Amino acid sequence: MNPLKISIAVVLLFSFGLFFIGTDGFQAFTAETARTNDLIETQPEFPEVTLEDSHERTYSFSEFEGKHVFITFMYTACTSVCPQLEMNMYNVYKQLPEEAVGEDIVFLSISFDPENDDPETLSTYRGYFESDGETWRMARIPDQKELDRLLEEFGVIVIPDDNGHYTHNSAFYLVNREGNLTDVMDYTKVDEAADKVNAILANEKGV
Amino acid sequence: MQPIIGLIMFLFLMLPPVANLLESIMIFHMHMQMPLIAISGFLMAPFFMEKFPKFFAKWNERGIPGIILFTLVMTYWSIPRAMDDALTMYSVELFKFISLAFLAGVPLRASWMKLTDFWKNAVFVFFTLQYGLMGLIYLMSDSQLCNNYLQSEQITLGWGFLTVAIALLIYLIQLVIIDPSDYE
Amino acid sequence: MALAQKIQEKTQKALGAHPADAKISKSYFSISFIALLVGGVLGLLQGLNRAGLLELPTWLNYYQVLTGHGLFLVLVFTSFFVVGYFYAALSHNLGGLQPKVRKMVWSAFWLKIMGAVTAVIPIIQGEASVMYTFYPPMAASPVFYIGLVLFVVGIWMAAFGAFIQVANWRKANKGQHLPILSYFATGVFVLLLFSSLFVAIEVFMILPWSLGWVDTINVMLSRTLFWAFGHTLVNIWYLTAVSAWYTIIPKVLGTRRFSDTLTRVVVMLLVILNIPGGFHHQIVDPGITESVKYLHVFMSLAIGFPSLMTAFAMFSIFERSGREKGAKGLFGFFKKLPWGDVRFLAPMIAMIAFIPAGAGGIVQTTNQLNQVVHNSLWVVGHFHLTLGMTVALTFFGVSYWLVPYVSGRVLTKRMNKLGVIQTWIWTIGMTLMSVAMHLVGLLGSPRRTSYSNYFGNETALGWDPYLIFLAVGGTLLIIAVVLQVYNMFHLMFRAPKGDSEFMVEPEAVGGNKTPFWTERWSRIIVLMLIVIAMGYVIPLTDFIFNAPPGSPPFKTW
Amino acid sequence: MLKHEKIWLTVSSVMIIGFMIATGIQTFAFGMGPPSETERVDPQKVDEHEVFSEPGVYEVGENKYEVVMTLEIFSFNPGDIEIPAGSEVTFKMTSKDVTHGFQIAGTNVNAMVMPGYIQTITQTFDEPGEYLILCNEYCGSGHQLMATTITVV
Repeated sequence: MNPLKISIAVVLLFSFGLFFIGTDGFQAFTAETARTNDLIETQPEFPEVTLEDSHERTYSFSEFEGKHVFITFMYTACTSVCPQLEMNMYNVYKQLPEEAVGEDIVFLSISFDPENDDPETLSTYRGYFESDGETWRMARIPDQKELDRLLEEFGVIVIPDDNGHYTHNSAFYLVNREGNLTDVMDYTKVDEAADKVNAILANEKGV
Repeated sequence: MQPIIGLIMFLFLMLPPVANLLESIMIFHMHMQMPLIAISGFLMAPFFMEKFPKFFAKWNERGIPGIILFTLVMTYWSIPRAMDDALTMYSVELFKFISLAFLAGVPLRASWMKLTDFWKNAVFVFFTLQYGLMGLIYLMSDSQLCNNYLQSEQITLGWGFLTVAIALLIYLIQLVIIDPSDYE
Repeated sequence: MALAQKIQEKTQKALGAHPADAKISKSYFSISFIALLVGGVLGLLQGLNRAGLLELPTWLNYYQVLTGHGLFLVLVFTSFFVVGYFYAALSHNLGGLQPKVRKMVWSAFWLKIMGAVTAVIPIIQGEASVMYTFYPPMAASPVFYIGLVLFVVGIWMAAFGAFIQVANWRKANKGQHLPILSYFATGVFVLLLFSSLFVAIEVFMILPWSLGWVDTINVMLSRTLFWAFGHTLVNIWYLTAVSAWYTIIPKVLGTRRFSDTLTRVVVMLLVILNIPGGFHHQIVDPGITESVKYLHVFMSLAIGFPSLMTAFAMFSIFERSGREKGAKGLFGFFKKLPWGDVRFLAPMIAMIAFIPAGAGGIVQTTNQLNQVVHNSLWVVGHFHLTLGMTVALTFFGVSYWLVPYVSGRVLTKRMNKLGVIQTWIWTIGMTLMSVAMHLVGLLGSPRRTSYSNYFGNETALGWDPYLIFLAVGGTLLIIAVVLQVYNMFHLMFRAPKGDSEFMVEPEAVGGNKTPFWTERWSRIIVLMLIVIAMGYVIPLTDFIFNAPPGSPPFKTW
Repeated sequence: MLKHEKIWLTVSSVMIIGFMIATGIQTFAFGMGPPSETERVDPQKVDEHEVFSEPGVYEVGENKYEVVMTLEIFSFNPGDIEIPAGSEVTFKMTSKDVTHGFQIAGTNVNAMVMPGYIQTITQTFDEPGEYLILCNEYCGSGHQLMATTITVV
């Protein structure tokens, strides 16, 4: 073997390693995919936080024990992604069987802007999406520490800018009856998400 | 002189406020900071080439291993994931600085003069295609590719890639239609 | 120097300029100096009005005059001069213009005249008081924009003519470096071509809108496109002046040029870095984030590098020339300079003026300082120092030998003396005016405003004493303009016949062979395109893809 | 390259970099960046806008005021503003027609106000007195009359 061949081999091997490690074995070319894959694998538990919803009720997450929870993260001043996210959530909501909603599954929109999104604001915002406040609740987490922990656990990245807006990633999160995160779904694919949830619900009925 | 300027530039780019500013906007991060780090390495290269002439002569025959390393490292850093990781993980950020300077900038300098015209043009063709392709990916993608940057910034970056690709394409076209031997 | 070239130069010296080419330059200079006269008179009217000394009639209001002043001086005077000057250089350097190129530059001439006339008609009618910057949504008569299109197409013709001439010369003289002044010419025409592309796109956006075919226009986009052109244009005149400093001054001083490589690098840098520099006109605009603006400060300041290199080169030439003449001490060379020679005096004052002018430019490219002076009379003072002194005086200095050269006449002692007087009057007038403008600008007096004391406001009344200097300076300037125009036409048609020398020093010091990469223009252009992309991709994509609803046309005058 | 030339180039570079650093520190550390609001608005529907439908001076905090202002040929609305000394005033502006300028003579308040964009600029007025507000971007035949005042009492 001459040095040229060896050095080319080393360079190629190094680069292969770099790309392999950097993309989790050519699985994840965006951080979002990597994060989702990771979350689905580790299934973190929803941490103990206190929610305050649009009806000014406060409760911890155990309120939903025994039910699936379909979650999105948003803030009401958002003009770009969030309205779309919530609209898509509404479309998923509509596609589920009426009897299951509220019984087997609850929808929850969590605001990561507790300072501005007080119950009154959330209540107004709720109206835009025909959320009933019961089977689809909108809530904030008043305690910033608790909120940060939840965002950290669920891999939600929220970066405030100077104008009261945030850069953030968006997805549908599904927490199972035991309070573990089981799936992170692409929020732009409404039908796919609805089918998935329906399948889970149907599956459980079958058992 | 050049290696000192390179080193100063490298350290300057590492200063937290400078790094933060350049990383605050997606296109600055990819098309300003990263090339600047590579350029700092390019400037530092003579220091290593003089210090270890044998190493470069033996292991970088005809410049080919070096240019492959340069190309692949640069390509790696155009993946959206890599950029996100650099922002969230300190180790990746450090690796970004080291790899772009010493595994892209240095090998580029150590290789370029040794390359034949064929290889030089191949590098231009490769980057034209890569930039064009990355531009289209960033422009066409419906979803947010980087968690740390907005989708609108992604479009800007896409146009950045495309315009550089177009400039490179113009360069390639003139290589084809203008024969330098007519003038030189 | 190759033998063939030596012979060529000998014959050229004997024959003077090629008559057909001389006619081209003479025609361009004639238009240029007529524009100077008209623009100068309009400038005087403004100065008098602004000082509150003259009330303009309603059929010729201040803003009409101002639009005309800008158009005649910034577009017509300068662009005609530049083409005339560089075509004389191309003809002299490259063995006469080719017949095809001659045809092109003549069509450029008529296109530009047609364009200028077409644009001036609506201004006179009061249908286009939109200023040199013609910001939408202010909408002038479509005729105005058509005039601008013709003018730009004319510029393109002249640029392509120059490229063809240069390319053919290089084919015929393989391996040789382009003579330095032709090298400058190439740089200038490359910049003219690429920067005017931006304004062409802008005008093609405006035209259907001003005709009513399209309802609204993207305000920020057109403004950004304008400044990509508007500022580069100014720097093109500056680069032209620089070309004279590098090549002509050593000849007048009887010494050799500064390092050839460095001169060419300066041209390359000015070409590559120039276009994004225009962005600093938008520092206090909305819609652009602070970080983008900050990075643009660097893009603007980068032009400072070649300028500072030029400053060094010039002092180096003065010093060497002084030493050769036996000057002693650190500044002894200063006395040995030929202050009585207008061909030296005018460009020398121009260079000195560029020291404060350049410093003022740095002030304006810096975010916070810009905020203090933006759109105040300071800015007007600044560009009268750069254009009115640095550029115009260099042009005048050049014309004192170039006009006799192309006319086959000589600069007599008497004309030289008249030229010296003219230069000093101009210098005093412009200094008074621009210093006053800088000062009153700092106090807050705005630009582009006819006389107003803002309903007797105390602050505004405090500006009046300064504004008087505008009238005084303007009056001196018009005297200088008349003198200059007289001198030029005298040198063109009346001066005694004889052979004048083409005042460009071909030889540079150093003797090192200039590397050939300086001749690879395609590479320079690609680099320039990448730098333009660096500067403009961010704001342009933002203004296009995040545009607010557009604006309908307004006629507010 | 000559030795003097190297020195000169180094000095030039240091000077330009120095300018950059000074500007950077002022912009990012002291928050003295130029007015750069990025919000958009429909220039033909300014009157229906949630904020700009009611121009005026609003007290938003202790010694803090917000002036919601529309600019149109050839006036500022609201005009003749009065505020107490020592207050921090944020001007929130947009244009209803062409491009205007907003300058308060004797202060560093200087901003472009363009149709389609909201512009904000903040200034603290410590010295009592009457300040001249004027339009410094050519906007038409009455441009020289486009002015008003802000009185600090």
